[in-house]
Amino acid sequence: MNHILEIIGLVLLLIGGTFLFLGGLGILRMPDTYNRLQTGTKATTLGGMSVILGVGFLEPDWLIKTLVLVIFIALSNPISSHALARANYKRKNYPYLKGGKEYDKYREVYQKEEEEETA
Amino acid sequence: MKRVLVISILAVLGAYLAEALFQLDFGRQFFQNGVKDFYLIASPDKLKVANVITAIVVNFRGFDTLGEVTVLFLATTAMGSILYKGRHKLGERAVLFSASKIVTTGSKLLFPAIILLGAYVFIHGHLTPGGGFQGGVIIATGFLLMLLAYSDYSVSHVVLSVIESLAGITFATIGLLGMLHGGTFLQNFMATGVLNNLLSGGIIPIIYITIGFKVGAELTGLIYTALNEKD
Amino acid sequence: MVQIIIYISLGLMLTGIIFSTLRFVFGPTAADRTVALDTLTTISMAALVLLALVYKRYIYIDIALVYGVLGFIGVLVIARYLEGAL
Amino acid sequence: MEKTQTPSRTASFILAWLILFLTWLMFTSTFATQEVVTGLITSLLIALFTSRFFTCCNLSIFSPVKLLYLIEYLFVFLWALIVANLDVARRVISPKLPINPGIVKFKTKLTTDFSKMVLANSITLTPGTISVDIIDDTYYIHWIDVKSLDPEEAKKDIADKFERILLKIF
Amino acid sequence: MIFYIILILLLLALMVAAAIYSIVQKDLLYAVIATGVISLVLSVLYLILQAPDVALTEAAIGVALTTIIFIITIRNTVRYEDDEKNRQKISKSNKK
Repeated sequence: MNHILEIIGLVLLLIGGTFLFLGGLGILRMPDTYNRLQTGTKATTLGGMSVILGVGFLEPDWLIKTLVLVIFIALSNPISSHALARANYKRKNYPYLKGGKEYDKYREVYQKEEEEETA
Repeated sequence: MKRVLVISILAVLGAYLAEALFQLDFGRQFFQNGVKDFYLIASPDKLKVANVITAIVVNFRGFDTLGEVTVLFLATTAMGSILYKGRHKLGERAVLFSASKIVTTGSKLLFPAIILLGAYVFIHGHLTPGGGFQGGVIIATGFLLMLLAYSDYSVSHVVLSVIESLAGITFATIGLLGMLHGGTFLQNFMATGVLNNLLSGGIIPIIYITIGFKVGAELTGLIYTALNEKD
Repeated sequence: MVQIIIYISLGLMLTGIIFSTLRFVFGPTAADRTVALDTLTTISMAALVLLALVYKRYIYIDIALVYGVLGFIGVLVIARYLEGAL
Repeated sequence: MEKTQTPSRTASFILAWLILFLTWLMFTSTFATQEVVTGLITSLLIALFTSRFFTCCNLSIFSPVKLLYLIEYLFVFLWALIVANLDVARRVISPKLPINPGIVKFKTKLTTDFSKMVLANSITLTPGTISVDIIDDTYYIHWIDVKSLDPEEAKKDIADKFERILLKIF
Repeated sequence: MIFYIILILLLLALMVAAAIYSIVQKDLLYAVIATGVISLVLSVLYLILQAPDVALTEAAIGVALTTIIFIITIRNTVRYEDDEKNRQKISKSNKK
């Protein structure tokens, strides 16, 4: 039984390390802030979760505490990335669009606000 | 040319100073059998504290900790008195607008958990790393989260100063009780319990709880005052 | 076996840290740099837990816990400043 | 609109105490008497002044049907997270960067703040999407590979599988 | 063992690089983010060197508290260190 837990833990460690690496590579390669947030958030969330759970499986006494960490990551990581994305749009850093302007539906909200301000 | 002159003069002075400092021995003869052995043996054996650093900070060197807390208190008071000009009315806040629904709802959920984490850190100060100061900082950061998320969240200065004063008075009283009991400030006068239990270490957990409350209240007040100050 | 896999995992994390530092240096806007800080926070949190395993100390996990919670607030502070709310 | 009513003060206080005490047990992860008693007292004190924030759900969240849905949600979410990461890996490694980003919008049927937050967080962690803003009940989603600009179809692709379960829980 | 020495050296190099960046940088907001990176890496280094108390203190103070204090300072003063607009602003306020 212990042996199986150990193997699961080691596999989780490897998967987690790979995804953390991919997160770093992703924010280096992507063309604009939103896409960097996409890769960064997802990859580091799953990577961090699986490394921490892997440590929990390797030392079964620690499992409960590692679960707390996993829950905290799953709650706080998307909130901070959402706050960053919204802040970035509010600073008028518009996303990189391949297909043209009609692909950005969020712009109309700000256009409305600007019209209200000028009027 | 001027710079070269200055640098060379500084280098000569520095060399003299360094030589003089190396010749001092800083009372090295007293440190032959320093106090480290005493601390390492006494804290688990006599005081039943698992975290030696805690025992040093709060018990053996507790008077210094009182000084540190006083320095923090003075700094907070000075900053508050400089920044607070008595002109902030309701509705004139420095955090201009609330964050989006996601951030506000998320901080509602996370804020109690962060306060609990701070309480956990300072209650377990004698068993795990951390202690009163760190726990207090975590609690203050929890309040910072609410202040960031809501533009109309406010903390009461009166309540904060009451908590702070009560915590400070408790700290000093426990120290004086130790003086009555054993002759030195913060001498342990309670049962020490069993090593690695929560209720162990005599007065150390109580002192850490008071430090936690005091630091938390002070830093919360500092952040609140600084956030609401605006030119 | 366990040692080797821990080494590989730590090495991958270190590469991730270096990549995000590069993004931190090159990133054209402040938001890009904050994204790098966010990524760094999560990676180092995982690294702290893994180091707790290396040293076999249960209490080291507390540090990762504090770190993860407060790092989130640190990112939020900068995001709120960028948004214009502070 | 029965679902939007806020729970009574007692209900939210009991919920706060219970959740905080469970968190304390997970922090200490022992059942020693001293720890449990200290945890009860500490979580009571904290619940006294934070219970007004626990407006997420009534006590009926503990009914077995809802718990079953919660577990189903957990599995759907985990599967989506894994798919999302494989997707990210494919995009990052492939040298041509196959992306076609854009921001789409759709309306949700959810009513409470808490369920909207959960849905937004789930969207952020699932394949190729990140929630940029939420105004009343309109979500604005940054999509790394836009398949459709139509709100209905976008919703079908992004949010339907979560919303179906969330509507039953909250 | 050699692995951990290499790890420590790399992290130290990273920390020193971030520190130099935060000093040289003219945009003070970037400097503040760099301070965040420094305290992050420093905390990991303290843990590798087995000083958990110091690591916890560094994590608690360096990550959020110093950031908010620096950000408040930037908000109340100027964001760019050496800027023409700032000079005008400063000289105006001096004339007052």
